[in-house]
Amino acid sequence: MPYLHPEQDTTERRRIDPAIEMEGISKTFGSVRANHDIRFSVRHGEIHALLGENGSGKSTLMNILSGIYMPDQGTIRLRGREVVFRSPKDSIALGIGMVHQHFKLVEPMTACDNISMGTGEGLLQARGKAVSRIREYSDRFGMPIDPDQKVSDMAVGEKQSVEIMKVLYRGADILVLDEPTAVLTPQEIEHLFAILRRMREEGASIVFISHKLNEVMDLCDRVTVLRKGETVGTVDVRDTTPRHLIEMMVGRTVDLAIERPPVGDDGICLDVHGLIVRDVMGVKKLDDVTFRLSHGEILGVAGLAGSGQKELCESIAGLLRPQSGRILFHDHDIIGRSPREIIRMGVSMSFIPEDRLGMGLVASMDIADNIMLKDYALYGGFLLDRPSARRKAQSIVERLDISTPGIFHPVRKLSGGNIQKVILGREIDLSPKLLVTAYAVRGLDINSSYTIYHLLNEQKRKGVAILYVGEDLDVLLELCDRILVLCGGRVTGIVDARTATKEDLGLMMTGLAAHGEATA
Amino acid sequence: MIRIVRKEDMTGVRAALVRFASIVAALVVSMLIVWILGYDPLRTFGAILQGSFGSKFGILNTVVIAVPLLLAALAVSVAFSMKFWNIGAEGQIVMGAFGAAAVSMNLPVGTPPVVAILLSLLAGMVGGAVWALIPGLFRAYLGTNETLFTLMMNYIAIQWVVFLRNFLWKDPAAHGFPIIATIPANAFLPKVFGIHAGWILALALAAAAYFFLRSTKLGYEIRVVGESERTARYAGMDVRRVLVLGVLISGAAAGLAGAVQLTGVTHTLSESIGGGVGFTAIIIAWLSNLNAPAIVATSFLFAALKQGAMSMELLVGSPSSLSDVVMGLVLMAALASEFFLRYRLVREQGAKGRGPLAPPEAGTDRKEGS
Amino acid sequence: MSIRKPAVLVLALVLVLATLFATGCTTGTTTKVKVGVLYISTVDDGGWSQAHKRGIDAAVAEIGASKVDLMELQNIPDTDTAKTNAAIDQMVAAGCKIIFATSFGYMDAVAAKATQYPDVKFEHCSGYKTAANLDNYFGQIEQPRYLSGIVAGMKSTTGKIGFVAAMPLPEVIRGINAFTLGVLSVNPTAKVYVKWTNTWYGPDVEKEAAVSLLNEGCDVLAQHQDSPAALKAAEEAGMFGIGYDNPMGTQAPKAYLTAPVWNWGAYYAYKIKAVMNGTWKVEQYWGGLKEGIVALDTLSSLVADGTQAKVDAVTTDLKAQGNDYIFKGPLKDQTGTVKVEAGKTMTRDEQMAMSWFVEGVVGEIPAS
Amino acid sequence: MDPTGFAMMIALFLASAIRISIPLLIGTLGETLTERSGHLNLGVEGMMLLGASTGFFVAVRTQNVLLAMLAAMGGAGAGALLYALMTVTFRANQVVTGLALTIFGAGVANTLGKSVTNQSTPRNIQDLFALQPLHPDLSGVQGIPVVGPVLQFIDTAFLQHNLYVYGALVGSALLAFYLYRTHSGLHLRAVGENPAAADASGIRVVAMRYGAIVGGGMLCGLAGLYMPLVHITTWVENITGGRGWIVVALVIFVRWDPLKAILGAFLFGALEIVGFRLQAIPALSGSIFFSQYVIDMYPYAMTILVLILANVRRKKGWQGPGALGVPYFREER
Repeated sequence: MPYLHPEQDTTERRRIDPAIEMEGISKTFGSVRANHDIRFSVRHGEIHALLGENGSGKSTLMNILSGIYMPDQGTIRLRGREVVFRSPKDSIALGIGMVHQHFKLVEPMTACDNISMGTGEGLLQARGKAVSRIREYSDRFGMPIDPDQKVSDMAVGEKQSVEIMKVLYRGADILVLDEPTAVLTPQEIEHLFAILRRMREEGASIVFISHKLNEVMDLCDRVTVLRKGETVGTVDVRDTTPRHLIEMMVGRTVDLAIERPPVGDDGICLDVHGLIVRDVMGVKKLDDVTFRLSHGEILGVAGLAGSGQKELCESIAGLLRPQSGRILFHDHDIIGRSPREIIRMGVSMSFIPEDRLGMGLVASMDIADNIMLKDYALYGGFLLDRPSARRKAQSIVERLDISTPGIFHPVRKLSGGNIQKVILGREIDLSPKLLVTAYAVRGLDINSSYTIYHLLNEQKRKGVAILYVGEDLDVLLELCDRILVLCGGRVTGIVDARTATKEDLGLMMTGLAAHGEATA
Repeated sequence: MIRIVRKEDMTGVRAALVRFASIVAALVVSMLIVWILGYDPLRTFGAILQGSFGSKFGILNTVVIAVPLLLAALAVSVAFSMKFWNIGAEGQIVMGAFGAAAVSMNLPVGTPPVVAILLSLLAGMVGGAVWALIPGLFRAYLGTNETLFTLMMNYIAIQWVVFLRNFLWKDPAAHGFPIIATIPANAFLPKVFGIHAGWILALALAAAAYFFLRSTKLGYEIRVVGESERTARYAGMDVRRVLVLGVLISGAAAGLAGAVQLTGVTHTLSESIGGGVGFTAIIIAWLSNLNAPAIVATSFLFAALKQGAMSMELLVGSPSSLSDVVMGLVLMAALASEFFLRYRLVREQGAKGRGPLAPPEAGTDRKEGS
Repeated sequence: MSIRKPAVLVLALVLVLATLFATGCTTGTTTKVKVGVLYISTVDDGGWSQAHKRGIDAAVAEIGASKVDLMELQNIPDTDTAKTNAAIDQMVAAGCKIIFATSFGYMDAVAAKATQYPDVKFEHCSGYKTAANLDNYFGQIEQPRYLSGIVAGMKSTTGKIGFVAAMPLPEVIRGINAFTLGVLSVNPTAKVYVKWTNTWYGPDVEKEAAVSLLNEGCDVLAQHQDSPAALKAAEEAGMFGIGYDNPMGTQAPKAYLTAPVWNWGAYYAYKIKAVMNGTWKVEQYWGGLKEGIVALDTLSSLVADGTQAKVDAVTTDLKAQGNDYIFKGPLKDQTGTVKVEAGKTMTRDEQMAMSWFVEGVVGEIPAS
Repeated sequence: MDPTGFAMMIALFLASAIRISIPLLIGTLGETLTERSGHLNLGVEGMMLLGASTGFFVAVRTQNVLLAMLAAMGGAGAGALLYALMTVTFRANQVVTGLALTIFGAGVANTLGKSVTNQSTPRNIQDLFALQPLHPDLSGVQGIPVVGPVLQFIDTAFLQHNLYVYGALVGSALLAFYLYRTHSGLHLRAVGENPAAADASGIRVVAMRYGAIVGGGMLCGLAGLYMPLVHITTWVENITGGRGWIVVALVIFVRWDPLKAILGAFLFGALEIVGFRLQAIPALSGSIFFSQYVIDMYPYAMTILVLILANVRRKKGWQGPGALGVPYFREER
């Protein structure tokens, strides 16, 4: 059953129901509401962008569509028929193909094996047949794939081609691509778009998840924007502008009235110059990052998820070794020093990764044990100083108003906001000279957020230099003194937070505007 | 359709009840099997109880069996705390006994017992530690799979002692019988309350392990590494150093189990000195959630079962393999109970109020085009 | 929670009551004499332990099942001192007055426990240590082994006879020598090839040793092993074999010639009675064909013609002369050196410490 | 010893090594199948014993070899099913469950075995496995120089075997064929390498794992059955004698490949028995390095070497299935 026969009347199909209709979809993980009453619909033969900031619920929604998660509530209609997916198998059987952001490929196997996996009838693998079909699609869509090459030997772009081929091979006519361009070079992106347009011509429906507005504007027909797990709206690309989309994504500017003490004048704390970081695959994660941070200053870092924030934080904390560049802390290059040396020098990092507990906290331990995660090694002897950790824990719990049955409560069982308070409380308690904090208010309610802002300002007044990696542009604009914008590992601008606007930031974050234009 | 959902951890009484219920269920099933096999279940289980708790002898023997189990389970729990899957305790016990034997048999005649015992125990710890260190180093520096590595090391250790027994250390006084000579009496562990002093060591080690993991920096680091190596590095810990030290401690404790067994019970080295303790210890440590006080209790219960098995055979005449059946079922039930502590089964909710899975026509529809 | 609380409580209650009840039932007292027996393998192993079990059962039958309470523990490896100790402790705790330890390797453990429990009589099979309450006992199995050598020697056509041997102990060496002398008495040019398995009981290993002997050209196999594996290997190869411990004819009917067998019953009955009467003493019993503790199994139909007559004749001599008939000079070792001069016989101590092979044996005794 | 005689000794040794390698080979096939699905089942010894006892029990009772084999597969398969239930569904730790299965399996097997001790394999089954279907009549070529002895050598070493031996060899080929040439085999390998990817491709991960574990257990049962039914021809306690653990090593040693398993099992089998042959060579029998006790360490040492080399060389295929021992639950975050 070859996919999308040219002779099939695609216009006929477009007239009938939409390809996908998702209505009232809700999904909760523990206490996290990932999707709430989401409505999403895709027509036949269109490329539909799904836009939203990190954590807005895009991936969850698509995982529901591909059968990996089951929704708590809501209905899915496919080509007008209501369906329930119990596993990816069901979804695949109904013609949905998903290209995951993190490739779901079996590395030690060949392209052909990966592509034909899960398909085919009969007992035996008909390799010859599979190879010829792969060749056929390769030619048709201009995707050169060597069926006998092992995936582990492939470059990123090739792997993605294999993922797309997997979907085509299954005869899917609904294709979901989760941030497909994040890992590609500009040439590869152009190539990908050509393939997608070709597929649209043949009548496929494509859901294209991306942060990059220029790509969305360039490629897509319609856009649905999600924010904080809810649908903001769906618009036609022809009727909209990047600025409008950014507004939908980030929401209207809100006056938060966060206080902003003046910048201190105790000199430069951190001087980062020409920082380049590559991942194991050799892809540049940070590209020539240069900035300075003074004492008593809060430098915000804005950027879409995965723009290099994590690598920047980890480089400063000594967890990652940059390929080149300098990180001067008080005129000492800290590159090559161990994390512990850097901690001793007075650099504190509170990094809250997406899964919150992956790094920075020990989930199964209680608050007291987590409080001493960093400073336990700073005093002598081979025993832990439990009493002082307990005292600290108690005072942090009281000062930050952490709601917990007690300091011996495992942090795993705390709510997200309280978990963040524990981390930040610990980092501040170390009396750092430089505080690197990432996503410090993610998931926090308003009151808790203000507690955090207040704490940060308190540190700022003490002369602590603060690198504040954030998501909420309103907060960045009101809390920080300057904002550094990262896009794809490059600094696309460092702006004065007092004068910049959300739209400026949004454009820089999506790579649509460089610093000069944005402030113009 | 039934779905598995994680739930909040059960604690306290409820958790204990689930665990207890599962053990009871296993015992009931075991009784049933015993009955099917033609033995009187009440008498059989009565014999187990009587043998393990019914007399002073029984209790003493239970303790003697519990000592190596406890030591080895503590050893394993330290390694498991840092997610180092040391299933080589059996080999480390054997090498510990080997170290203790090597030292005690070569001490000058007339060495004071205190010195001889201490040196022997120390040598045992070194023997076990070295045996654990080999896979530990490979794991820390090369990332070699320690589960399989430590498993293989068991059999090399056992074969090594077989070799010693038949060749290098064969006792010339044994008329050709392949046996290693008894260690000198000055290295015998003294008896305290009718049981060799190993029980004091074991309890002390349990307290030490509890204290070590909770209150020392290294113990803390071990727990952090076990939770997440990333977090450990973030906190400035040297993960390799922690791994290597942790493995050394684990191996040393297992080696001590071997040394205690040699100087306290067998007084002669043979390859069966481990007697499967290293494997049982893994199960004990796991079922006790790596918690030292729980390990003390679980070890004692296992020992009682083992001890009871012998009296079951003696008094009822049922085969000793029957106790393995009971033991295996209890283990399986205990493992399964962990699941019910962490998850619950729910009827599918997602499908509420909606139609069934799209009928097959939906799929064939699409295929009609081909 | 999947299991309801009341159900749990009921189950728990049932269990506790049941076990209490059961415990109450089993703690009755008895006036029987309690006899402990330690076996190295299972009592149905077809070999050594089964022979002892046969003996014990015969003894119980003789004394009367109402007067003896058997406490048996099987599968106690004689290299596992911890388990051996625990087993003895257990038996003593259960009230055993006499304990038979039926393997050589138990010796040190039994000796230590004899000191610990002076009120219990210990009987150790095949060892040499004694104490006030520790006796050892054995039988002159070399006599039927000599006879089986005659059977083998007359049967072999290749002149190569294999011997699967457990361990290089005097007990085994003595048996191999006796067997070889028996072979040579009827077939002076034959050779006896020895393979060590270093285990008393290990069917797979025994079989491998047997197969390698068969591959080397042996057409009759004998064994000092406790399983019929070598016999079965001989049968598979279309050759012949001599068993040990028990009559093994049913195990390999196409290969079985005969076997030196143990009949411990009389001795066990005697010793148990001695404990009951208070007349138990250390005797270091070592009986032979005459006493009936050892015997040669009935010859099968596969033996060479004339074998029965020859065996019968020698049996008479053996009953009359005992081991002196076998180990009488001149005896040469493998190098041809005379070890026992003509006209002399070996003393019991010399026999007990025998550590050299007679001429005609091919194989080495590993150096200690 | 003359050259021909020596060659014959070698041939006979090879033949013996092949025979003793059969339970190792079949067990390795079973555990390979299991581990290919990503589950490390350390209960091989227990499953082999279960298969041996149930199979032999049925053989003695029914004199029917097919029923015996089915029973062996059923007995061991039931043990494997228990393991699968515990680890796949109940998410219990694989290592711990495997060890528990070893205890449980040995207990059940030895208890059941009580009822058939001292029984021999029924005569008809013994006769069946005495058949050497490939053994040619060489009487015509015996006199020819060179060719005669060479054919004789090949015949003695490789052609005088029974059905079980050839069955195991065919089984290896079939398993290799299954793994590398069928859809299902591809899916299984994918499940073992990357269950998330397999799941996303529409492969039923849980079903595949259950199938592979139970199928692997059934093969282990057949491996165990060889010992009482064919090799020793009677039941004795713990008849597999630790071969289950050698199997665990062997799977690593042959790098999860059913065809390499043939050579690996043969090598380990040869090591198991070479000591007896060396006793016949006085020059070697004195050296400790050729004593069976030292030789018995080699399989484990060689396996460790493979484990280390896998890391040094960083070759994917050397490290086993990517998800080996790693549990997979779709919705766990």
